[in-house]
Amino acid sequence: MSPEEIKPPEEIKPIVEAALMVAGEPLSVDRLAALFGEDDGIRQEVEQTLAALREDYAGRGIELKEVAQGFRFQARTDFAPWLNRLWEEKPPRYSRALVETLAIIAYRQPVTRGDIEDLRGVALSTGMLKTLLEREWIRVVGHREVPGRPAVYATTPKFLDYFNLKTLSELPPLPEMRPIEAPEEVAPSEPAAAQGEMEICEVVGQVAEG
Amino acid sequence: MSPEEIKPPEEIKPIVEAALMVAGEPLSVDRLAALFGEDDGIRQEVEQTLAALREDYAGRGIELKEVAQGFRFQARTDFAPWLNRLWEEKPPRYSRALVETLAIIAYRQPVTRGDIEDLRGVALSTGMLKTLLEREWIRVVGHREVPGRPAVYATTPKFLDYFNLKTLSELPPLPEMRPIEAPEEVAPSEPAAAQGEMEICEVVGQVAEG
Amino acid sequence: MHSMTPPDPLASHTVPATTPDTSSETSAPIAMFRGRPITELPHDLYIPPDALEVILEAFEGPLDLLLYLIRRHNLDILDIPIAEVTVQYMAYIDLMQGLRLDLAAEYLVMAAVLAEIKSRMLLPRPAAAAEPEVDPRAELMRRLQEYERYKEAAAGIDALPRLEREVHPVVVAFPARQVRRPEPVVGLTALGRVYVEVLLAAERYAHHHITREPLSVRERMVLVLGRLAEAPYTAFTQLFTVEEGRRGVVVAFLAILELLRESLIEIVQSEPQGPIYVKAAA
Repeated sequence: MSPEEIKPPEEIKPIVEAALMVAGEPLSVDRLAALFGEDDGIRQEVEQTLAALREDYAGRGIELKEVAQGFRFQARTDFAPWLNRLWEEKPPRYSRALVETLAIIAYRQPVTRGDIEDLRGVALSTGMLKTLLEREWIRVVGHREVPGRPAVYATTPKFLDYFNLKTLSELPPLPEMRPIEAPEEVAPSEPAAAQGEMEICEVVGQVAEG
Repeated sequence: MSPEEIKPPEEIKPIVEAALMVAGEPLSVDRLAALFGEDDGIRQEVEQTLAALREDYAGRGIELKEVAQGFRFQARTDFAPWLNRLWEEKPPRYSRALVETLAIIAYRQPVTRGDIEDLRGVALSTGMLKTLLEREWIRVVGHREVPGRPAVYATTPKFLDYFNLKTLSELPPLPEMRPIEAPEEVAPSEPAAAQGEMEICEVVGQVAEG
Repeated sequence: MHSMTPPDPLASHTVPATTPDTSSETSAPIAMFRGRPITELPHDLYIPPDALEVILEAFEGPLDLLLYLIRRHNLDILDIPIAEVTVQYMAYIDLMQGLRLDLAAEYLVMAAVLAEIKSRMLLPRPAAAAEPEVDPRAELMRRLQEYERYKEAAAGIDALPRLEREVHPVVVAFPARQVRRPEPVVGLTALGRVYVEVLLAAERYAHHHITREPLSVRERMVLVLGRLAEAPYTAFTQLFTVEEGRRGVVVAFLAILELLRESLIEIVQSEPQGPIYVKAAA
């Protein structure tokens, strides 16, 4: 059976219908007519067929629409809430390296890229900070006055919101590692506080002089 | 309007119809049911709806077809001569070696590369299995416990979808093997042999000259 | 290809071909080359060498070539005249080698197999042994038959309606489609756990002590930097909030010192005893 053989209108309708359904793009009357050869009358037949198809699909799940490039079938927009579920994805997971980077920024902010790399012992891949910046969980809060003037990162209020925190001090307390230095015992005992204050005054003096 | 609100069967039909048409891949009953929430009865409703849709489209340009991964609407295959005019590109052709390899995997699965090579009497070219794996027509389903632990291959649901099949049992039956009878007396028809030899010698002569 | 017509190695690619007609080997073209029909390989018709190459390359291996020879001469696959087939097979091998085709080693292995079968069949059978001897051709015939089954099965698969050729799935537009790509999730407890693990690893491998300032100091450091971003030149005293009490002031002061130590801020005093200003490191 060669494509040239059939012409009668009662035959082109299912083919026009199928063509509109499988083309993946809008089809003009000319392109539809071209499926059936060079006959002059075919354009008019195609137009009649399009009108008939539009009626056939009234009240169904899809409708025939004319857009700039021609005709296409499209799903009714009021079905969007259901149809969008077809493409719902499971949320992906961040890499271990990214979570580590975020944890370091959260607990040690403000930090530079170099600080993070020193701590993790490996270079940060380029996209890592970018991902966190795009998510608006971290931001650049300044630059350190050392050669290269590296950017200094800190977390954002949006980060706090995501984790449902009011302040950074609500971050989970770190389990005690083994004590590193003796002065960990800065308990809220008054003498100690007084001592701290003393020290600070001294430092202020130094700063003022410097 | 939340997706959970509607349930009655007269409502899910246009949505199921639209979903099948926009998904771009076959949809299982489970995936269709998931569009409407977790209700237990919904699977049955979806199945009834699919049957109704199949009837609705009888005699139209497209039909509802069940393949391995679920249901899809597709143009009637007898319209292919016209529909192929929509695209300038010719459909891809696959080499005989590739189709033979695919056939051996389909009918004898699970098989190793060695099994295929034994059967065809020739080594598989390196890219062959890779091409089939990349098309996701075959996959590695295990390893045979022999030296070298060769990979064992089987076909995928995607292979069935591509060839418009629901299950492997819909493949054309494998031709029967005629039993090899007891050895008969060898009666070489001398003239035929002589003739064959002559013919080929002639061709060789021509090629050498040409 | 399901019928009993001889399978044609050219049928499914490279050269449009019709099945060679084994009954009358004269007129049926087996291939078209540059618009000219090519009839049977042998005989007297001149075959352009490159066309011959295409034909020879069309064989999928020694079994395929043997099957072709058997079918072309209407021979019984279960009773192969080995002598005859071997001669023809060798002629094709010579042809392929003459054309310097990339001849798979399997072709030569098959030649040796054929020669061996031939010699075994020529040996006189021991009259004493009454029990029927195994046909030396049995294994080859089994392999040929087996291969032919799958060759036909492949043709069957090739003939199935398939996507991209006869089967066109419906894809209608869905203008209201929204791509909702959920962001990756991170758990709060994971954050602390991961940080401690990083610290432990750093201690173990880097041999340098990680001091842990109270979080409130670090948080204040960020606050100060934020203030300086808004007002780049801020009076030192404005960085303290008396309402926070003594502890708050201490935290603020420690934060400023730490910022200074980390070269994040500069402290400026233009004249002795004059007001002290803090600015972000330029």
